Amino acid sequence: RPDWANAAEGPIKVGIATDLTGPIAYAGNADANVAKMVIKQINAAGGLLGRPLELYIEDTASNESVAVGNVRKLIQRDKVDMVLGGITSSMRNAIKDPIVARGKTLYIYPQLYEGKECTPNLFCTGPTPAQQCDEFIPWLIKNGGKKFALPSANYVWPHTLNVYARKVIESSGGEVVFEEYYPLDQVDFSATVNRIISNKVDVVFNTVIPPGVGPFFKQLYEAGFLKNGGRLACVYYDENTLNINQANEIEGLASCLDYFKALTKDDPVSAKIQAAYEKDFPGNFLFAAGSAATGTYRGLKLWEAAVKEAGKIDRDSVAAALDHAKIAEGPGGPAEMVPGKRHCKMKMYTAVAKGGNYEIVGRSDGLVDPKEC
Amino acid sequence: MASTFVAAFEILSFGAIIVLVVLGLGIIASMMGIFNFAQGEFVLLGAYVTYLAYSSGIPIWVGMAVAPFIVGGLGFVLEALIIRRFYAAPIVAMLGTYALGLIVRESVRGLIGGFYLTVPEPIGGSIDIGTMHISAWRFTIIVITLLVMAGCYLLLSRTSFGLRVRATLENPALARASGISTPLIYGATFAFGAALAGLAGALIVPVFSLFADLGIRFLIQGFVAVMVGGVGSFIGPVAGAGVIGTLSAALPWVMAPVVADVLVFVLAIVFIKFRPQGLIAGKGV
Amino acid sequence: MPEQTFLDIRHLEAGYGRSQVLFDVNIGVPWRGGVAVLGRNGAGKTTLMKTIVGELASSKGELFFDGRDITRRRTEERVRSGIGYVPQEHSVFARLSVRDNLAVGSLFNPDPAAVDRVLTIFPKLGQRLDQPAGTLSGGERKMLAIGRAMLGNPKLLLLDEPTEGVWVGVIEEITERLIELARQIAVVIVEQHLDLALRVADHAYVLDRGRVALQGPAGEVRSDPELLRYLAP
Amino acid sequence: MGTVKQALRMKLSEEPEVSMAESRPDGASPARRAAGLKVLPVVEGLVLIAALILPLFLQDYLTVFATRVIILALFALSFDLVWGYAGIMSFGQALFFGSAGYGVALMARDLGITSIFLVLPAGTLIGLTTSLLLGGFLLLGRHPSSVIFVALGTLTGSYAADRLARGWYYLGGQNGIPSIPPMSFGSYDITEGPVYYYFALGILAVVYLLCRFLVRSQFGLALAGLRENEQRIAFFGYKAQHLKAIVFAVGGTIAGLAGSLYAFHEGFVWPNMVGVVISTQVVLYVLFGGSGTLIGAVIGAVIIEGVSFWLSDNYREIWPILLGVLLLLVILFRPLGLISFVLGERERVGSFGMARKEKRNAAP
Amino acid sequence: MPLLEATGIVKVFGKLTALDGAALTIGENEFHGLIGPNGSGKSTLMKCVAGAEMPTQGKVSFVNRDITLLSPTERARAGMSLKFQITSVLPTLTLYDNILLALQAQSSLFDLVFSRTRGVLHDQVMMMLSQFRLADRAHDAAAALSHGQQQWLEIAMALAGKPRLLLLDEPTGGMSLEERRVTGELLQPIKQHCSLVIVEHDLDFIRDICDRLTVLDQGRVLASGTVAEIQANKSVQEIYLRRA
Ligand SMILES: Nc1ncnc2c1ncn2[C@@H]1O[C@H](COP(=O)(O)OP(=O)(O)OP(=O)(O)O)[C@@H](O)[C@H]1O
Ligand SMILES: Nc1ncnc2c1ncn2[C@@H]1O[C@H](COP(=O)(O)OP(=O)(O)OP(=O)(O)O)[C@@H](O)[C@H]1O
Ligand SMILES: [Mg+2]
Ligand SMILES: [Mg+2]
Repeated sequence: RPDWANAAEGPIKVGIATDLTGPIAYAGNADANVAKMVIKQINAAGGLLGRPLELYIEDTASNESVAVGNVRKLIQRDKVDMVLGGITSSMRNAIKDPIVARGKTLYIYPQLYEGKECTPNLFCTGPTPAQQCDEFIPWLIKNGGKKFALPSANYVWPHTLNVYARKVIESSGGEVVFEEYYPLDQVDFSATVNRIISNKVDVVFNTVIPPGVGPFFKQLYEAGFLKNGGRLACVYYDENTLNINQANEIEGLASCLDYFKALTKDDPVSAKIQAAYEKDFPGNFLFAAGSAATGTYRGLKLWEAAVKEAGKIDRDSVAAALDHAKIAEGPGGPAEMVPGKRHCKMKMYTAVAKGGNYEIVGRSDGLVDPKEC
Repeated sequence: MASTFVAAFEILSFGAIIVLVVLGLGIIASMMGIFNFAQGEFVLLGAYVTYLAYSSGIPIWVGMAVAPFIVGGLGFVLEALIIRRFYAAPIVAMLGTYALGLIVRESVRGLIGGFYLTVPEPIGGSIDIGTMHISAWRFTIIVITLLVMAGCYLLLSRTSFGLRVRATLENPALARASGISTPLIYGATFAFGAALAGLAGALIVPVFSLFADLGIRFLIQGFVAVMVGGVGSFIGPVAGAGVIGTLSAALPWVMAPVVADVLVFVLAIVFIKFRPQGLIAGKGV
Repeated sequence: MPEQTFLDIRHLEAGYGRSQVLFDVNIGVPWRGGVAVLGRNGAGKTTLMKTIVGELASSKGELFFDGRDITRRRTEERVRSGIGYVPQEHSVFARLSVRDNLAVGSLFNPDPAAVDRVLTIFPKLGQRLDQPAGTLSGGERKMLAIGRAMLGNPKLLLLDEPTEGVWVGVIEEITERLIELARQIAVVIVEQHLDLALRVADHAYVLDRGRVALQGPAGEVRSDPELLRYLAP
Repeated sequence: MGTVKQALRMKLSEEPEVSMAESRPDGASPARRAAGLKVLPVVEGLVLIAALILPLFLQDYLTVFATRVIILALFALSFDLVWGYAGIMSFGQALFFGSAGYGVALMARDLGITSIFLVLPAGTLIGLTTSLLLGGFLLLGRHPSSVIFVALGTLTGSYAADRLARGWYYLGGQNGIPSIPPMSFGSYDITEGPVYYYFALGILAVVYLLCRFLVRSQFGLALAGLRENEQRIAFFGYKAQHLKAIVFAVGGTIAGLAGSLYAFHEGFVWPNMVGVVISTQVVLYVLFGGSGTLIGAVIGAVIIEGVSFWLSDNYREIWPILLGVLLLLVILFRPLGLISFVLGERERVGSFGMARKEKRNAAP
Repeated sequence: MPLLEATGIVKVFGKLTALDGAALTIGENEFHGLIGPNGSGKSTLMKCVAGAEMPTQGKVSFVNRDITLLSPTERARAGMSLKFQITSVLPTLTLYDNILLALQAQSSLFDLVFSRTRGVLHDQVMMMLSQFRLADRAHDAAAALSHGQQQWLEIAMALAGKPRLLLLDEPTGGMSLEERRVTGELLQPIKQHCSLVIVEHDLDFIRDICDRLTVLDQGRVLASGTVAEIQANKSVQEIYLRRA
């Protein structure tokens, strides 16, 4: 510990609760890594309010009951000043009450999600449906075609996202051929693929998630969907998920996120962050937007800005400042909270998979509004 | 017409996959009386071995060929060290294999970092018949499944191995008193069941990609298939798997997939309730 | 001396868990001929048989079979070296068909005609070949158990109450077979039918609470006034 | 070599050929038997005392954690009754636990009812009804149902319920029902903490005593017979299937009670709560602790939860593996559960003539 | 009116007709022997009477009531009790509990839960056990009994429920001559309140205790009558001489 660790008030405590084990551990571990990196940087720059930051990481294990116990540990034992974490919506739902209501602590949720989370003291720093659809869908219609299919995993995110997507599709002159939901672990999609092929769908706007998505894309490919000029679209697909399939099976897949690694070529800030991450964590857990890594980065940085502005660490002051916090530099560009909305404006990018890598094909002009709350 | 053909093929191919996965499970359940909760992890290991071979540059089909042997060998060792102690208490056995499965699954998860990893098929692409495309690899799986089924059937019906196995399960003390070396038989059967799972894993990994929950995904389906088919014979579970597999692939063609998913299980349980001995009342092979 | 004793049981002690059942049992079985083991319920007869065949480990003493020490051999090795065993209970593979039960018996017998021979001894079994052995009647079961054990071509046959539940006519048949068999191999028989036992056996041992209480040539034991006392409950 | 194997088989076996006798048939010393018999009450007493004083030593969040464990122990008890005593393998016990949880969560969300006098009875009733329905289907009927069938049937029930909860929007789908308000007692809110802890402990103690009374009564003997050989006792004139259904329903009722306590304590319900994961977990608790002894269920829940908590804190990356190894070791070397470290076979299986006989001997 | 009347019982197992119109009539307080070669259908007939098997055809009535379709439980409650040919005691329970279990079978649920009959039954349990010379083993698991001892226990359990009709399938299997005699003595006193059907191969034993005999052969009744009548019967003598 540096000597200022002994300052009168002691360190400021940051809690991270994320999926270190379980089916989406790759994302959780990446997020934890990002947190370590950011906290290290802040401490290296002298900490916050003259106090060092101390990081407390707990596992949510993709198991809500484990998660709630561990979150309580953060709040009641470690008495953290803020909790960031949760990846799935159900996890957020499970832990938000112990954090915000029963625990009276600030909560930042970093993942792209379906929107509609308007709990006080809960801030979302990932993209919302509006951010992911408003520019992306017109692009798809232009670069794919008018007939959309919405095959989806049966849970809240796809349901809610699809409602929004459908609106945008229809208002942009497209047409939804079918919208269908599957059990989360369904791995055989022959019936779906058949419907897609026989209805001559142009764009598959996919919200099927792993483990189903791999076989689904493969079956689509084998049925000749891509060969006949179809386009795959999937708004959570990032670098971490790209190798679920062989490159040729998802050639041309389009995604819309707040960051792609391809940006490092022309954005020095992104390049710096990416390089710092890769230096510290050269392993398999990639710094990728769909895994909430960028949301985590942004969340911590915005919170840092808010604490600096508030000059205090109590929840209400920080929340008040976080309400309109801004950062000028982040992965993919600047970001700012929309006052009163507890959601975040950010730049959005459209990218297409080519030979196993993404190529940026479109960028938003300026920051995109989350349109929530 | 064309789409009917494609539908039939797709349904059949998923049925074949389920059969392949359930084969080992069924043999262990029928022959040894153990519902092996680690079976899914044997499937996973088969897939993992294949992936390792692929990622270290060895031809994939080599990986697929050695996977059953490696998994079978592991099964043999595990049987001798662990499973052997459980025969008298099948419920404790369920738990023991559950723990075993947990260890294997989480270890593999650690090794692959929780990712979904792709493995290409040795025979890729699709077979085109006119305007229809059917997956070459799925077709290969159907063929291999048929061959493996026939092989197992012959092994169990034409050699005394099957007889020894069944005698041992039925009454181990008497089997020993008839000169059968029961430990060896148990070990061999378990290893055989594990090897079949390993093979299944190796063959299906190109279809489903590699992830830690690959095997457990099929476990409950497998158990239900074994029950529907009837415990106690080789044919029973295979038939059960065929039915469950094709049913769960076919129902989504005609109804909402979410409903179909639950319906398969409910139908199965109601069926078993009124025909407890299963499709094929167990005797013989 | 080894000429005489084919199976030599020396100072044998055995039991279940902490409860000891057999105490210092010494029995010699000759190359040919029958030995009867008698005793009331719970005397330890079955325990003795189980220990000989190795289903139960002995806690003390030695077993010599065919001149070799088999005390530490596993059951299946003992069986393959020539011991046949008809248990008192659970003596057939209940879910296997009669045919398969016989097939298990002849696993180590290369002679394909052996099964037919058994079927001529017990024609009843021939009519039940495809029936699961567990559904056989009590008597049929015993026949199957005896048939199965004989198929292994044993040099020493252990029979634990082979005629329990068997019809009088068949008992007679079995007795004759056993007498004939005892001319060729060694037979150890536990039997409640005194007459039968002593017709088959030249020598008899009477167990009482796990100890050999009485022993001697069949005729002598038969006429021993103590015998009835040891057999009464 | 044979002896070791023999001994092992003996411990594991439920087969009739194998002996459970501990002493010489004729030389049994009553003193030792009597001494051996006192272990269980001692263990029970120790556990109770530990539970009573625990909150004095625990930090707040650990008290909250302990409360959760107590509720899970109550849930484990319900499964133990069904499996350990009646031999019904209910692999879907979470169905009753979770339905009750969802039920009370809906009451709180949609009707605003949180009064303890309404929600607990309601949850209990939901547990009773669902278990009666499922038990009726699985256990009654012309063919006596096999253990494996019941296991799969209940598993399927729970699996289907899980699927249903995930798919049904009214129930919150995958996300479940979050932010359930606290249970109220008049105008007082029972929030998590020492109060909830002692409240749950009180319920556990009462239910435990009721179960104890039940399994030690002559009814308990009937259950033991049921577990051993259902068909056989039917020939004595027992209505075996009815007995099974009754026990199953009692188990479901307790699970329902536990589920409603759990929902209010955690403040949310989610599909896993009716599903296979929790169903398996409760089986683990009971087998780990020692099925067929009530205290074993409690101990199993406490140890598994406690150890997972500790492991996940200290070996973050590999704790599931360690948990698996631990489970495996216990199952391998103590197939009858932890409780068998201190409990003899006879006492574990239980016997019903003993107490009275001793009384008689003591007072001639 | 006889206590039990089974008429025209047919039982078919697949291709085999195990019982082909067998009949059995038992009067009050009658000891009835059932004999016949192996596989002649004795056990099957007992099972049809007790409800362990459902007859393919035929009618069973007991105490003036048609019980053909009743479940074993209901038959037991009507006063029937069966000892199977293959012993099936409850292995991990103690002998005491085995007997108690049989004794309390007909108590109401309420009595069971509140253990209202425990005290009364204790003496009966101990009495049964000492009658069958098992008292000193009362607290051993039933699995620890030898085969013969298990037979004793089974008989005790069958007797425990105070049945009106007792069905014993080869109760003396594995017993020595002396032991059989004792069994016979133990059975004699129940004659006051109970009828007995007993399957046996030991003719001497049967002759000693039975009033009437029924001889089965290949699923049919070959002869039925008093012991003396049967002994004189030509066709019965024939099957005794016939090989299996
Ligand atoms: N599995 C067992 N565990 C403990 N004790 C046992 C076991 N089996 C038998 N015993 C006891 O060992 C003693 C001898 O039993 P064994 O079966 O050898 O008798 P047996 O002479 O064969 O009697 P029977 O004529 O009744 O068959 C008996 O007192 C019996 O209670
Ligand atoms: N479940 C069954 N399936 C097929 N055959 C059966 C079944 N049960 C009995 N049998 C056959 O029916 C016949 C009559 O059997 P049963 O048990 O009644 O004979 P038993 O007279 O009791 O003979 P034993 O004196 O040998 O006990 C036998 O040949 C038997 O093999
Ligand atoms: Mg014996
Ligand atoms: Mg019979």
